[in-house]
Amino acid sequence: MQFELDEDRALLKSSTRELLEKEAPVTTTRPIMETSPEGFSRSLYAQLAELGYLGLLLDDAAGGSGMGPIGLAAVLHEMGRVALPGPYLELVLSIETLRMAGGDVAQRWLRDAIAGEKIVLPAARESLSGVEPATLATRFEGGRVRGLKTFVAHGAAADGLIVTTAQGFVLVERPASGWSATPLETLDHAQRFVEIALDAPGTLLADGQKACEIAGAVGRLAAFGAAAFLLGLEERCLELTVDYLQERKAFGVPIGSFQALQHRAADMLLRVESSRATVYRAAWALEQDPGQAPLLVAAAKAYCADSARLVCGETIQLFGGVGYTWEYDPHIYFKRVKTLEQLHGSSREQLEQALRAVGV
Amino acid sequence: MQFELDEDRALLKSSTRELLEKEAPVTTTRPIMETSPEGFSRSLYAQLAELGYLGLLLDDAAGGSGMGPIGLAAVLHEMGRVALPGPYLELVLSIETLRMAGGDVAQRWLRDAIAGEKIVLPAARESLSGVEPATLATRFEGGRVRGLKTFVAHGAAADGLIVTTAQGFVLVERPASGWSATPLETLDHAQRFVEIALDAPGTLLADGQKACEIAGAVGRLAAFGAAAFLLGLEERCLELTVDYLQERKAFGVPIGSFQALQHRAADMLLRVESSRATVYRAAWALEQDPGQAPLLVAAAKAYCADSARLVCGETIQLFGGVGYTWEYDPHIYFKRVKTLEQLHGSSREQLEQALRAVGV
Amino acid sequence: MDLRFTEGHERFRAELRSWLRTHLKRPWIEELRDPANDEDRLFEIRRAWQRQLNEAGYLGMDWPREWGGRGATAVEKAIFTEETYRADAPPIPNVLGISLLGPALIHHGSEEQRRRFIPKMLSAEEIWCQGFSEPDAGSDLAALRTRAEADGENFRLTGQKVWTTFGPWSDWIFVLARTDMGDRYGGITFFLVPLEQPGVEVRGIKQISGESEFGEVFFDGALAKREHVVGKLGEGWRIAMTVLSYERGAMSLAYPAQYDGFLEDLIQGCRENGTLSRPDVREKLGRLLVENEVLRSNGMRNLAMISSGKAPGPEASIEKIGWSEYAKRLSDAALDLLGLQAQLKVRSPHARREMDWAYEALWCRAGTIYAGSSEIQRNILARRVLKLPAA
Amino acid sequence: MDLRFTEGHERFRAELRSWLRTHLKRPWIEELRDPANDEDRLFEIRRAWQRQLNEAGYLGMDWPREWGGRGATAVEKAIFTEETYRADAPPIPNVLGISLLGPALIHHGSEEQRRRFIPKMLSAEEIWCQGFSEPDAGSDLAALRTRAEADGENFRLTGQKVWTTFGPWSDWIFVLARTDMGDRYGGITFFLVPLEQPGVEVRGIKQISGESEFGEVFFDGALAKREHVVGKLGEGWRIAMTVLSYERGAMSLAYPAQYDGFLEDLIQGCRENGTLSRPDVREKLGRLLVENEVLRSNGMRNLAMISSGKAPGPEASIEKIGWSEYAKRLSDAALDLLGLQAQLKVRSPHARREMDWAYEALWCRAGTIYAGSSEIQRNILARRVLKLPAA
Repeated sequence: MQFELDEDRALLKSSTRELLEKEAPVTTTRPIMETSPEGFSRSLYAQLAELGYLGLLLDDAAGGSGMGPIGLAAVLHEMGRVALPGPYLELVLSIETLRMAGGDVAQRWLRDAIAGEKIVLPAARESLSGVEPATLATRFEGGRVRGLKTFVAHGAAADGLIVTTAQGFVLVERPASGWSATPLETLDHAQRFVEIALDAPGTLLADGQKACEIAGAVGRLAAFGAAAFLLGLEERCLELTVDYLQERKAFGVPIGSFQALQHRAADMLLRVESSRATVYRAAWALEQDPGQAPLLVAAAKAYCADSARLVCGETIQLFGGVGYTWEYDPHIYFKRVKTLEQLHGSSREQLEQALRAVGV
Repeated sequence: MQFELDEDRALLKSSTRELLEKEAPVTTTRPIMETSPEGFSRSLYAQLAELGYLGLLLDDAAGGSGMGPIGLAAVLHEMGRVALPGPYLELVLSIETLRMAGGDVAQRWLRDAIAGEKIVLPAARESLSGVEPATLATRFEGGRVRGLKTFVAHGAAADGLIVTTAQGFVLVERPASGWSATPLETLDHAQRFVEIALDAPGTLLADGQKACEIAGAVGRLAAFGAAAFLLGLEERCLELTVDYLQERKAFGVPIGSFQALQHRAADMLLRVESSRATVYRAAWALEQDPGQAPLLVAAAKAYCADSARLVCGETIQLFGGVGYTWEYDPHIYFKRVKTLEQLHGSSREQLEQALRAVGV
Repeated sequence: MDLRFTEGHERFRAELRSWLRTHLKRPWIEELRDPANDEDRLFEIRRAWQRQLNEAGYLGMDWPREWGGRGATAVEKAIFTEETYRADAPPIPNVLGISLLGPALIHHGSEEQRRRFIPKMLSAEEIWCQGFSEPDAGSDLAALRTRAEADGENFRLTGQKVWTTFGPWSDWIFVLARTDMGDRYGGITFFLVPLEQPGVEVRGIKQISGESEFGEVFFDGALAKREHVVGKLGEGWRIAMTVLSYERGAMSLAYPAQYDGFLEDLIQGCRENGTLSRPDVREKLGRLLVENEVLRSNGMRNLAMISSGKAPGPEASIEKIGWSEYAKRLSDAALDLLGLQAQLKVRSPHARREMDWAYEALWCRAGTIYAGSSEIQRNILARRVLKLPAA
Repeated sequence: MDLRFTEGHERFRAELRSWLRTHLKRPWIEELRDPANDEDRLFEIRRAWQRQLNEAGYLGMDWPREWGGRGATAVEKAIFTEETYRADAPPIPNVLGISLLGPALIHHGSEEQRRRFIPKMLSAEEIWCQGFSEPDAGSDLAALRTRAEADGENFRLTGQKVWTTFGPWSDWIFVLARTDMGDRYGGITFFLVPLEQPGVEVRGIKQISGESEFGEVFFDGALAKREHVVGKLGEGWRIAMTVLSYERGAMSLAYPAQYDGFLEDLIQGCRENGTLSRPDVREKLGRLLVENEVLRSNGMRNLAMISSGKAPGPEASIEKIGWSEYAKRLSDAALDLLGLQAQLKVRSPHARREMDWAYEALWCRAGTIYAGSSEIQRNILARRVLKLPAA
């Protein structure tokens, strides 16, 4: 048995860290998160595309690097560490949907998406409240998609959307009209959600059984990716906390010498290390033990969401007064966690998935 | 506004403490809990009856002392502190049922019960699993009660039972036959539960609307009484813990000087003080503000159960190795808490009650 | 035991309610939602509201009559905050001036100081900020390092203060500064200092939710006049500690009342998204409801102790941990039960009308840190109440 | 990454399973339920079971062949405990002898000692108890005070040991005692001492659940022979610390496997009482299921580290806190979801057949205390892993 990453993916992880610490440390991305209209750096994403980060899951033939779920975990883990803004995970999900769907249109978009020439994003949600309607109101009829999709991440920047409709997955290329996006401002200033009202021509990518398969697989990939990103967020918060506990003094000594705070930090470590073991075990299952994947992916998303909320919340607390200032970084991590808790299957949904995965 | 007890009830509380510390400290009751067949001291209960403890809620005319719910809270609070074994609360509930029911039979039993001449206990439960059947299987027909009641506290010692049947409350005097009690051994060695199969003559005490009223009022009194007893259990556990933290040394210093343990003890204190405020506020409501009582009694039972589980569990933990020995006292408190959590309305049931009380 | 409010108290509450009905035009959340209200406009709304409260005699109610007092009891003060929280009235800008500086002037200040400062503080003509906290004296207030060096009969201040509420809008600051570096407690003096002068720089501190209600104040040789020393030199620590204790009980009913409103919106949201009948949702709502009643029970007990002249013991720390930790559990639960809608900022399309969960979910993280963090409160409970030995 | 078991491991598991199927007559819970089994009978059942395991070559699997070894890897040892837990086999009486004393003798003992003690320890002919812990050296093992004073070439022991598993049934005890009062670590020596002799008194300690698996051993001038010193004088601490580390990974798969069984009964119970479809129940079951997978993930990672020759860092403490704190949450939840039935003792009418929750709910409280309490584990994580400064 061997838990460490193999050489290729260890290299992928370390080079990703180098890249992101150079190109996208929080100091660099802060202004992008705060003020840029799109909320992410086009040039960085172009660079990511060029370096093959969008084709991680595809094999060489399909223009990918075949790094598989373990490679994807390593990359999202690193992106979480710098709280990378932008739709990386959403792009990967769209690309996976296109790959599974197949067909000429999908193929063309797939090429462009991997190359970073087109930004294609999923548009699935219809409910504000977290409780999706039993049947989707968005419909695909007579070649047109009509409906309202909400909380589309970075939707304003999309060249195309993969819209979940009652009839299946439909690809909509951004039309001149019949596509009106309204920004939704959330507590996380780093994200750019929009609500999109659609009345536009589209191409059916998959329906029926095929669509269900895609929904299942891509939904699982989304939960898994979110878990890996959450692992990065909480891991980095723990590091920030430990550094702060060592520097900051009170009553003449470093506050890290107070046992009550040491035990809090120990519990954070337990959460982070347990999240790590669970995320990578889930990655392993997706690659080598698919029967276990539904249970382990659900476990990873549910556990990492709870852990990251706890760890990043404790980070703010242990930073004290500066912990809730804009100037210090913890709030950036905390806000991302709060949103990721809800996206890609909330903990309650994942716990239900876990039970079903074992036939309960 | 005034939170302290008035003179009468302050006196009741202090004299109860004196009595119990003299007659029923844990050192004295240990052998009774562990080995006596009935699990409680008849002579102590006779003494309690003589001193009027069974008539607390009744007014002088009815042979009571009119101490009201606040007085009852004070008494059960003190009984919890010594983890008093035996059916005190159950006796009070039976007496209240008899009082509300009225009528000759009830009156006669009421007198005997208050005087300690007859032990009359409630027999309500029919389910082992905590989920009571929608309709009771125990029936009262042709003057006979037929059915199976379970987890009847100290039922083996009963001279009479107040049986909840599909037809209402029925009083069953222990007959020569048609009353077979099977002991149920639980994790709490101090308690004596029995399952009782009944096929015996009985007297209908109340049915229809009246029975519903009694069920509501007595159910509320039960939850309230349990909450007050739980307050006593957790309050005493906190005292034991603080004493131990001051005595016990590790690495050459009292373990109470370790900040991590200090913060744990502080959280225990917060729980105990909050339980106190909630129990007595509920008592006040039962006496003076009945409209608020359903909400506040549910709050008290739910909160005290959770708090006592936490506080008494922490007591075992902070005692370290000796905390899970038979020789030391914490387990006696912890076991009682585990059972009281389930009896008289579990936390889940109380939380539902609380919502209904505010019309949700 | 007697948890009833007296007829007098009930009358006070009734009057206050009807006054609020007639004078409070819009609840605060509506002001926050109005895009026309930038931070300055919002501040002026607060100022105007304080003026109205003052004219109606609701400020400094427990002060001597000549300073606007009306012989109010602790219970009436608690009812006042409870009802203003319940009505979602604008937070007044001089809240710390009135709760801390007012008593300091009344009990320790000179007649001149009272005449000069109290009326304009009550009318919000002059805004005061608090100058106790320092960057390196977070939990350890007595470690403050701001120096006040004698300059003729006056003093020159050098140092930095943080967490000065409304710093950016303030005219004056009341400051604890060292007149004696040697004496940890006895070397601290209580000064009143105008911010409009050379040697003073005020910066806003942007907080987690994006607003800048707080500020930092930097002193570099700023003038603090002898006549603006409150009490004697070296009495600052004692004065600060006493006035910090005067406010006990004032919030005892306010937070539970505020949380009643939060819970109402949460329950309404579950009704709207069709989950109110789900046992898992009901269990969570039930627990939050119960825990808020526990907070109210602690508050009533605390208030009863105070109003019957007993010094509250552990109650203050328990109350602080109670309301601040509860606020986190409440908004975590709301963001879970209401989905992403609860994360929409108040001015975003589709934001909930009655409740700004997005703000609350962030701001609640501060509650367990300021005014004595939960860790400090636990230290107090362990050491002072449980008498556990120091390390 | 490779979390697969090798073919060899899978073969080992398959053989073990079929061996258990044929040799394990009754699961342990059935023995516990049988009223004919008093504590002594139960102990003899354990002894007999150990003998069977030994004859089948399942004990000391990683020891040299001459001492019953079969060159087993850490993974095979983990699979062994996993499968025996899963099968609810009787706990063997010499578990600490085999896990601690065995390695001590093999690595530090003399050839005579090995020949004299190992065979009878494996066959359970001689039962060993552990003599490390002392009443006043709970978390601070090196504070042990039992003295070994020279008496000619031999030694006389004076002192008290606690938490000696199976003390009341043991023949021998392996003891850490002070041969040098001055040297905190270097003054400790590792002795083998027969309990059947004057100057030794063994008392049972009744535990929370009513059983007395533990004992106290009192030494009052008991004889410890020179030839029964393991290693050199003063090497006791080093030997103890090394053997305590050998067992790493042995339990990594066992607890999650055991909890699988517990969860199965809990889920079955909810099916029986008709609550399995309730969202509140499902959320709780789902969380427990997920948390057990997290334990298994930690265990597999830990095992993988060990078997690939890496020294596990934080893993050991995280694993210990993990399984022991989880056990509390699990039985608290079970007693809540299954009602009072789950509180019935195993021999009571209507007790559940598959699972003794009443015992587990009490015994789980010990798990976070023995073998390094959760507090000690957090100290280790904070100091050794996070490198936070000492107070």
